[in-house]
Amino acid sequence: MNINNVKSEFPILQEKLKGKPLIYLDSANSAQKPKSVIDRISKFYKKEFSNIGRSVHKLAVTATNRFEETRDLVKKYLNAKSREEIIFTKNATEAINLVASSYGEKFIQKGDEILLTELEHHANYVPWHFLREKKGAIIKFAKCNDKGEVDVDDIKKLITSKTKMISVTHLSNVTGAILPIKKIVDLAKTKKIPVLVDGCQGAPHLPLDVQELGCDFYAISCHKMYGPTGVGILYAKKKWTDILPPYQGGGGMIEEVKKESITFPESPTKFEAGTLQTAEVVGFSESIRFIENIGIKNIMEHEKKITEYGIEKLKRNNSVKIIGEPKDRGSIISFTIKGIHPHDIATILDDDGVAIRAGHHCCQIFHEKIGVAATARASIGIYNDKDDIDMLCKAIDNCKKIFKI
Amino acid sequence: MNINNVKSEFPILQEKLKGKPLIYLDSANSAQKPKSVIDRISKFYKKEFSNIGRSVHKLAVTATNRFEETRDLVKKYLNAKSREEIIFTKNATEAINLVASSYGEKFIQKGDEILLTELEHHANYVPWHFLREKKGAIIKFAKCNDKGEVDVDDIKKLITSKTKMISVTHLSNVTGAILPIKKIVDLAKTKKIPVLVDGCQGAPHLPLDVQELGCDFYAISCHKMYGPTGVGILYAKKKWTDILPPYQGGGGMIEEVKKESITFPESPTKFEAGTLQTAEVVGFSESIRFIENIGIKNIMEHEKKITEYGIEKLKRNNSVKIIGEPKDRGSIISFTIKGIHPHDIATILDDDGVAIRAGHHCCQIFHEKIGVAATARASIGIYNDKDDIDMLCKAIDNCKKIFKI
Amino acid sequence: MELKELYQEIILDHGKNPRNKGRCNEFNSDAEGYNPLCGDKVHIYLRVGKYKEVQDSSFEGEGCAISLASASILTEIIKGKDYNVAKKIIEDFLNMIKNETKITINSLSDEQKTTLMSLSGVKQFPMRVKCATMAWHTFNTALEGKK
Amino acid sequence: MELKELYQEIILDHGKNPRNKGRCNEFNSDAEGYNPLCGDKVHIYLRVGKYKEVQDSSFEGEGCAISLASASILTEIIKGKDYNVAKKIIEDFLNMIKNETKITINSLSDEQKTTLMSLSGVKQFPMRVKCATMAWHTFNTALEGKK
Ligand SMILES: Cc1ncc(COP(=O)(O)O)c(C=O)c1O
Ligand SMILES: Cc1ncc(COP(=O)(O)O)c(C=O)c1O
Repeated sequence: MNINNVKSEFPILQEKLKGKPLIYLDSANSAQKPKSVIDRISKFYKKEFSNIGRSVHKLAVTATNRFEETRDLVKKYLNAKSREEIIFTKNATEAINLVASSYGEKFIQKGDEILLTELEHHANYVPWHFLREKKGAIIKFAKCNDKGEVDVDDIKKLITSKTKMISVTHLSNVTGAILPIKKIVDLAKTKKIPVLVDGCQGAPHLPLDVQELGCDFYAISCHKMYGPTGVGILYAKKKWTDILPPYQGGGGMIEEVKKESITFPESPTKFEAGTLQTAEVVGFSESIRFIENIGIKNIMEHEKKITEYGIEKLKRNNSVKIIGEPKDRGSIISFTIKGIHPHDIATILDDDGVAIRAGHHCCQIFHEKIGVAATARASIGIYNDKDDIDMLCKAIDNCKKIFKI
Repeated sequence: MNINNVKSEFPILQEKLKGKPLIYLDSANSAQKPKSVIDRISKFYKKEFSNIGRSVHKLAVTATNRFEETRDLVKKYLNAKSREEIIFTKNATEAINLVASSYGEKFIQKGDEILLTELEHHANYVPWHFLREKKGAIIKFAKCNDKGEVDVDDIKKLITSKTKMISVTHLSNVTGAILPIKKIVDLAKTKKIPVLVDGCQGAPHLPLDVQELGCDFYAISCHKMYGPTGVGILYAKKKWTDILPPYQGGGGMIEEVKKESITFPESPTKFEAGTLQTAEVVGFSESIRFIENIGIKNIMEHEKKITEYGIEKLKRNNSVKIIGEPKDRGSIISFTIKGIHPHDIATILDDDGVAIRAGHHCCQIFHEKIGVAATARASIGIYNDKDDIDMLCKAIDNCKKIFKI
Repeated sequence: MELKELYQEIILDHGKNPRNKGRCNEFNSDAEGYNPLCGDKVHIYLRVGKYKEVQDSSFEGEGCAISLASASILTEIIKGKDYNVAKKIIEDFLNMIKNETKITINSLSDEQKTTLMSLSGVKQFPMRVKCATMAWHTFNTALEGKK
Repeated sequence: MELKELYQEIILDHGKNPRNKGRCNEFNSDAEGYNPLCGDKVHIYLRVGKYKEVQDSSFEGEGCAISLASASILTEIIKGKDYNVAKKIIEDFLNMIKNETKITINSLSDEQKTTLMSLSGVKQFPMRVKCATMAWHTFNTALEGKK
């Protein structure tokens, strides 16, 4: 598939909103879905649906196979060592909560330190905050510099003999900075500290090889990878899945249940309680195929081109201030306009059919640091092109006109 | 809509498997989906999709409205007092885990007692087992009698001043027994003990009025209500949502996030972390409409008729033994055949296109009690008719022929 | 067209040059409002007299044009009003935003009514309603503190 | 047709009248297998001699016709075999079920091969594969215990 005519694969991008074509620049929030994904879900319900893993009838066999095939696809896509390392969750948030809860319960004591960064999404802070409350753990935030990056040295400075977890984002959903994960992991390894990577923004936009990254955990939101809502993925090294206790309890994740005691099977079963997101997981297999068809390298190159075009064009506008200038960056452009609040920008842009996000983007720590409660954010996905950026800039001019700036 | 031609609304029931029509008798495991639900999901992705609650653009507004309208529909369907009492989870299992974790953390001390029944699904035992492990709570099981029922007196006997939670199924997924929830709640109220009802099998088949039932919590699996996978519902009385701590942490469920502290908003926001199952929840609105169009009373009557027909016909077969004979029963028929293991039954039935379930149905406590590791189970849904039962009986005869019984 | 209804001259003016910003002298009641969705904050200050008349009112806060204009217009209009009148104006305003009813209260001049009405454009923008109403809810809380 | 391949005469016979049920005399190694999906259990007992020959083997357990027949056939065929031969038979059998390869080992009679092959019908029924293989994996564990 050629990335230049990929837009046509997305039904919603053919829609008009109040007579205007949709310019969707909110993919970091949630990406739109290609036809193949949507149709796969329908087909699954129409021809193949049944609960998986439990019944022996043909439908159950088919559904189970489709589901587990997706696990294999994901394993291959991430280059995980084994399928036991791929756990399906409901979103990335749940994936991080799972680790914070299971790892925390077993390994975190009063006074132990968890190392985050000032760039983290609330999903990678609140679950650790719970451990702070329950266990008396300490949370430290590695500094984010003026460019909106986190330097590995600023992480190094904060490591002590009490550090029990380093949990960092792969790609900031505000500044777009790509963090030096490999360096962080190498550093952590010398101190035997596990590393969790919040891969929400990394997975849809960067080539992934968890063995090369070397991290212990990697959390993914499928809906940001052009997949269905309701599914996330936790990659966890087998070393951890073997020893971490289960997270939620229920059907499917047990071995033997007696009145006095319960035993549990191995991963991933141990971590997948109750009826899973069958149709969503099956649908997600088409997202991976879609990405692989285009090629993640091509996606990166394309998005980089559009992002650079956007930054350059926005910079030419004197009223626009771009938030963060990381050297190594993904396809996210946060900005403010002098004299216009981001919510007003978003509303006016929307009237021109341009969908962006305004707010703190679930990163209040960062926004407090830069002293701005809210920013506007245009995030670029597989389907965006230079025309979309031109429309964005035009709509920004319209903002300025309305606000007489 | 007339219940007698409802089958045509379910695309999968028009399918043939290996040339044979599908006789689906596994709805207690997961129900099939009507066209309206499947199409709603597609339409949502094709025309209306966006992440909800976070962005201010039109798509986000529409999606948020569709999502919250479903909450209103559910509130009305359950006759909850307020929408704050309706929390979306990923399945019923998560709903019960949420309560066990949040309530347990705050209110369960060492030596406190949790009262279950011998009929409970693992989903309503394992989460409490975790509390036993973590907090030193004690779990007691109210006896299930020879008919496969639980008598309110057997619950009464086990209540002590240490009882801190009574958690019971509404309708057993093995014996089909409908538990006397109102009586249990009345009893519990006199002792100020909260009651959680596992409504997985109740919600799809019984008229529901949580205010009349009076229970504190009610857990639902939407996929058993002819809805999408990936969604469950926790009904929780406002009295509890006000005081229970949040369960999972992440974006969307915070009020203010600082480096030292975090505050949380009210329910349901407090309990809904991360990107939700947007498309699935929106799709579920059509399930409720579907059920309401037919009318739950009509559904009950119809299912009762088919179930009685099935029981009678199976009883006429000397080799078949029906498990449980509760007076007040739902549309579930578990059985064994002398000399044929349930897995062999299920495989042979499947060859005739008849999909049933065989195993312990996530109820090992009950199966241990009756001294049988596995049973076969036919469960009847909205779309089943007498022909389906006739096919079941014919297929059972075929089993006997193959096993020369 | 709708956009123009939202960003009317009067709103833009109040948004850019909000009246009554800061803490009013000798305030004796205050309350804070917060919108977790966008991080906007408002802090309302009141000086309520012994007959429960609102002698002075002001606000501090950051936010979008709508929320600033709303706080500005609110503090401007209610200043000097009696407790009961103030309550009624707030109720009327919130009803107008929610149920599309009209402002009926007599104690406002036509000009004041027009000013209030200018905020009603927000009804077409559901995600922005809270921007317009937060200051009013917060004001109400501050007022209740003096009941 | 496929169903008939699964429930062959020989399987039904072993399923109804499983050989070597119970604990064999003076067993000196044993292992338990469990299938959480259906609750089926098998317990394998071995008496291994000083030259590591399997002098006797038996099983206890509940389960479907396939799993009983499989345990019955397994204990019947391996009884009296050397350690290495036993290992090879188990490996061959598991390969046959997984990869559809043929049983090649020489130390089995044609009749024994046919008997083993009768279990291969399970390949068409993925959810039942574990029924046929559990006893074999468990036997293997018991055998390893005597390595
Ligand atoms: C009685 C009962 N409780 C709980 C569950 C668990 O529901 P879910 O797997 O959708 O979480 C089920 C269904 O499997 C059930 O039948
Ligand atoms: C960096 C980052 N982490 C975590 C999340 C949370 O993902 P989800 O809401 O899908 O759980 C997001 C997206 O909102 C994100 O951008």
